[in-house]
Amino acid sequence: MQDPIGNLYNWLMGWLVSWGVDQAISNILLSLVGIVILVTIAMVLDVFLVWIERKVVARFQDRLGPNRIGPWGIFQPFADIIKLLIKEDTTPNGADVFVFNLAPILSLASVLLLWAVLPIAEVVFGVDLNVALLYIVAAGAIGTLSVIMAGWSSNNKFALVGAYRMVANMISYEIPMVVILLIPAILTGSMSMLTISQSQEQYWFVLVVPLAALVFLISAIAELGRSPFDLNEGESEIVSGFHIEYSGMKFGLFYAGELLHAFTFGAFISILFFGGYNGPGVTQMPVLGVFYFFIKAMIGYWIIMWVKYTVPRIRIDHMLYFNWKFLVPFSISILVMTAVMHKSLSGYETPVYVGGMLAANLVLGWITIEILRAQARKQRKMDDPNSRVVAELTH
Amino acid sequence: MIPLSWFLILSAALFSIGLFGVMARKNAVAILLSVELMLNAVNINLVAFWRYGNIVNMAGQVFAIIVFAVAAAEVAVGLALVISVYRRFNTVVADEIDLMKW
Amino acid sequence: MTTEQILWLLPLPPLLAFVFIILFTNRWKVLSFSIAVAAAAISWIGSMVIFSRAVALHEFGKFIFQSNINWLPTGDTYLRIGVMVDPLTAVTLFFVGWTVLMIFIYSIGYHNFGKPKGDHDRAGLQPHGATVKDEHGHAHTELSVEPMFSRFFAFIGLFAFGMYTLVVSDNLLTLFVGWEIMGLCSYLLIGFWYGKPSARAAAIKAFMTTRVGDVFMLLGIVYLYSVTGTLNYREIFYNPEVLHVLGNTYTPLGISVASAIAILIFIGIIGKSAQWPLHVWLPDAMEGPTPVSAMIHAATMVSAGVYLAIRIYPLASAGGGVHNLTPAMMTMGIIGCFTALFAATIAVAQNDIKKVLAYSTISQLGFMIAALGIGAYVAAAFHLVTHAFFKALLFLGSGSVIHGVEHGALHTGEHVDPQDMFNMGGLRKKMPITFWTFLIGGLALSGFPFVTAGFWSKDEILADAFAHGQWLVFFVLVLAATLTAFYTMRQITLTFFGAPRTKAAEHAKETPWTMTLPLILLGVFAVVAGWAGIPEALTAGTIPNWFHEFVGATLFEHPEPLVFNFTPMLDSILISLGGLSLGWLVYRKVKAGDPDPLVKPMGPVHRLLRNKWYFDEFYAYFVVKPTIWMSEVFTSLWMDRMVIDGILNAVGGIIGRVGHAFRNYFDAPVVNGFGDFLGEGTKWIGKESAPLVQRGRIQGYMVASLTVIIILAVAFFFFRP
Amino acid sequence: MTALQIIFLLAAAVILISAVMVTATRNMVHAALWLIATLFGVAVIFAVLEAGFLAVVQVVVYIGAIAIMFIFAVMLTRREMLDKGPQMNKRAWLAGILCVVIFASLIYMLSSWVGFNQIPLLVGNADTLTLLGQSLLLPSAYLLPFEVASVLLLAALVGAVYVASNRKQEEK
Repeated sequence: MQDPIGNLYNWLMGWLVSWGVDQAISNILLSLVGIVILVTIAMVLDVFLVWIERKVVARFQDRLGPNRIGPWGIFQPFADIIKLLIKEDTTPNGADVFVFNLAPILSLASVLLLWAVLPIAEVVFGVDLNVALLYIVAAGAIGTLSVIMAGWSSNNKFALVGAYRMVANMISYEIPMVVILLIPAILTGSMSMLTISQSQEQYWFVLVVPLAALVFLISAIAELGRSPFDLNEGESEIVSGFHIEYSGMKFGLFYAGELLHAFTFGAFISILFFGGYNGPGVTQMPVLGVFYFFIKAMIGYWIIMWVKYTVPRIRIDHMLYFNWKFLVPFSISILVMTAVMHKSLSGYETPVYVGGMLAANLVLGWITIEILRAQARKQRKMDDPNSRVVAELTH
Repeated sequence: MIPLSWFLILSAALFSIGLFGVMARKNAVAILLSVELMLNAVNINLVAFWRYGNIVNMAGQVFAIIVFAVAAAEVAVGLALVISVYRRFNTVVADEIDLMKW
Repeated sequence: MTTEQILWLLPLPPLLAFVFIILFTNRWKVLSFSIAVAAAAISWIGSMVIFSRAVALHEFGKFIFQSNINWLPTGDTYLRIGVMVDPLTAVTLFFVGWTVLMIFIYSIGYHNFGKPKGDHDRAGLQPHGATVKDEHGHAHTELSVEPMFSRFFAFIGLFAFGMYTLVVSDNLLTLFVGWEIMGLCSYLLIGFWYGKPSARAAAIKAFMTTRVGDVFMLLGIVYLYSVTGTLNYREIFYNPEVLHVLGNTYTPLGISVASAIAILIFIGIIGKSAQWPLHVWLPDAMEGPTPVSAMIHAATMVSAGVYLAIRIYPLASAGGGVHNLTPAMMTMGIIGCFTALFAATIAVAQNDIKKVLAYSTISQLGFMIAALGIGAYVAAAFHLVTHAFFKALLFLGSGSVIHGVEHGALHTGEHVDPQDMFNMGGLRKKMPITFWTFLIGGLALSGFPFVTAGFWSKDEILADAFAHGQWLVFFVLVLAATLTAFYTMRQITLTFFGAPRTKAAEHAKETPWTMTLPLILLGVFAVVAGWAGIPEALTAGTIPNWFHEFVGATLFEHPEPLVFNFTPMLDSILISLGGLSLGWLVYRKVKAGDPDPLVKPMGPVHRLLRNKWYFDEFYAYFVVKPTIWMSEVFTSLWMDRMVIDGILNAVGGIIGRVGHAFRNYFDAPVVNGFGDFLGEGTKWIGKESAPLVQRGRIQGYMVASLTVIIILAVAFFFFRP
Repeated sequence: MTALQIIFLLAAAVILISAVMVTATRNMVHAALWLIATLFGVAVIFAVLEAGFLAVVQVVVYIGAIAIMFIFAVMLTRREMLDKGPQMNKRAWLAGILCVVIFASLIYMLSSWVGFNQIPLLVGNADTLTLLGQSLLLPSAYLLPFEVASVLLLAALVGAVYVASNRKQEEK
């Protein structure tokens, strides 16, 4: 029971070869099977994510949430799906049909692509890519593309505006995210997710670079386009943004994509900073990692939801200022600090190392807060009406 | 295994298509698109020669990366020019931007 | 620090000074010049340290300081750059360090630091003077501070960077880089007062003229690289195998590869150190501020040309030697001799104090080149050093003189040209320090026996010419030397002796210490620098000829010391004394308003000389005009419009015809197809050829050029040898 | 016909078809999208050549940045999106001839080269990613070109901002 997937693979492989299928062909076939299985798991999970989301938001808003269909309303999602499937599937006039239909598929695909590199356990993963971190960014780029395709092709000004906002949002917040992604790479000397998870056996990286984890969380939320960064679908201004024209299952794809994306980023946070599948007893029984992984990912997802249903939406200029004037410089300074400290502390044994890094992070955070406070004071003095009145009176 | 010739033919074809686009398209943006095609053809060649030459000498990949940088710069400046030209002449048809003639 | 580290860092301070002044301290004069001078001082200390270590080293020359790094990966090999000190570099560093520092200090005073702001000065023009009230309350004008004070120091800082880079580099590539940086700075500094049209013109002239040479020089360097695969001095010039191979392989032209390369590079040198026929820019370069004239056009940049010439001497002499001259050496000898004589004759008839010095510089550089041409390697280097000192001294002195006269002119409100020697006279009393230092410099220039540096170096050149039996060279140089002595004394007499010829000269005033101190220090060197190279036989072997031993070690096989002979020495004594006394006698009593006493006896010859043998006019008529005609009439009008367009029209037409013919043969019956065949064809000519010719359509250009490229490529592919 | 060859042929087909579409289609946005398809194909080709890093960078840089920039530019130069009239200029036929000639001559010259049909040697377990990083950062390797590229990017950034900035608005 050490390596179930590997055993299964070998067994099937032997079976196929004994059937006289060529080695390479059967390899491809098995890979396809694996892909199908992985995607299916993801999608099924996605279905239940709908339920979870609705339950959690209900609790946040002091409601009960779905509670009719099945125990605790657990079969509510299926009802939703059926509803979406039987709705009329409209296509606006003057829409660019091909692109219009391609966009939602890409949107979901860009999320499913991410699952390829998730190390669910030490022995359960799609592929151990040595450039996985870059791969994440690449998939994000495809997501951006799907958004702009949807916005442009639906021939609707609200959709286009929403798409523009979304793209501006994503492209801006990609920068701090990429910078932060470099930090685990620095700490482990590798861009492979599996290696990053493995190297967190003793201590989680959140202890070493808490600030990075925080920034990653923020930029991840922005990347997801969820509240407080959900300007792309500001119902009050542009009625639900780039997927305004989509109905039925196409909208469903967008929706599923968004939920799965959120969960996936929760998983990323857990992998990059919270030790991924690591937990008690994993060394003896690697498959246990799956359990820990999903628990941590769920917690991450829950945090994202928490933020979403607590914090109100912010203005677009605030959003961009926050990114360009605060997050980007901050993340870069974290990067530099981490690189320097890691280099200088790497010789010492673990407690000293972790303590040093933690201390450095705390110092940096304190400095940042001080700077912000000073600026806020200045700002307040500037736009405080009384002070201006005083100034005028003194003249 | 794939012989080197396949890659070379592919990149030659891609290059020629891009060249055609550069010389024949009206729209300045389209010309830039075609330039991208040509650059990609170059990259395919670079990487192919790296792969089929001495693996340890990374010159091919390094220069592919530098081509990426150049492409990004070229697109940024080129599109900026196109946009300012569009502001100035209200067109992006390359043939209609012909002040430089005697 | 190790010597290598110092070497790497040596050019840096001036560059940093340049950057700092340009970016930050542009507004504060004190800060600017202190940074610049400090940088120059640091580099000076560095070069002195290097020089002392070099001198201390035993068998220096075989073992040298050098370090180089991989710079650019070129496939599997690398383009290496590095630094090196061999004896030649050491002595060059010595005088470069000194002169540069002196000139930096001098510039402070020259640009009237501390003087009030001018009344109507503006950037780009010389300061016109400012009115100030003295304690008695009545106003009088005095010199005003340079409006672009900081900028000047930034520029000369950059210039010093270029010079140090050139000197310490161990390969021709970085040397070329420094060379071009200096070219740029020369342009910037000659045109420093860009408000004056003449200055602008002079700047452009200097830049263009030197470019002409540099192109050839670059060709030579590329050729050398293609032949040897390296540009490192040691690997080429200190390497008998390479030199032997280069010297004995022959180009289609019949001369050896070494000579060909040497000649190509030498053309660059001609441009840089203003040899005939590319000398025209140097006199005009006097439009720049005098420190610039001193620095660029006496001490460093033009010396850089000769320095390079000395560098490539092994190449030039490869396959030949002192006794059978290679073509390259002959070229050098001929051009050097001619320049020396020709410039000296011009200098005789100039009235502008700086112009005289400019021409004398050209002529002295001619001396050095000629010396190289006859294989007098050490003598050339020696004269390079001494000349750098006394010529810098003379220029700075002349600047001081001009400054004094300007002061007088402003004081009296008299409008005279402060550079015309006929407006001076009697400055001996007014500006004693300037006078004595200038006198020392002048005597050194004219080779006053036994004390001055110029005597020993010039004498060594003559002795070499004599010993190797190069009679023509010998006599030409003797003549040139006589003229040198003559015009030097003429200058000194007109400037300092006799009675003041103008009120301005009367009220001239000694310049501040920042200007006189460099004069004194340089004056010292103008004397003592020569004692390093006193022939051994003269002192009966008690003092060895240190310079010869030291610099001779630069070459792989040392040049043998000369058998001493009294004839050339006597000659040089006689000519210097004779020329000096002659000058004194002729110009002793020139009254105000008198013409040059030589005008009457010499007549038209004098006019010819005064007009610099009409060289500028010659170029104007035979080079500039044709070029303009070429570009405007020939290329644009005939080639472009008639030939090229004609061809393109034809191409378009033919293609059109063909394409259309096909259609007709397939579509319509031949007979009535033929009718519109012609018509359509002609229409095609118009339609199709229009984008091919210059209609401002970029893609049309692409198509046309690509067609040509394909045709050429196919041609090369099939008809390649 | 190994699996790798199949993948290659598929990718090549995608590349060439979509490249043709880039130069042929009238709708500029479609052209940009076709370009993206081409770039995906090229990324696959990189993956086939076992240059995974470049494959991913291709997607990040080209599709994440350049393609998006193109789409924005197309939308900003909107008037041309009406796509009336032919998208080729009058020289198209001549350009076509030239390109065919170039392609033919390229293939001809390449096929006369000895290494034209050579088979790759195995990468084995050489960590090309580490090698790439080292050769980008060693001064004895390609550090200088790498830095120059970064400077180039900075210059391009500044230049683009300056060129595209609307002066009229600044004057206000």
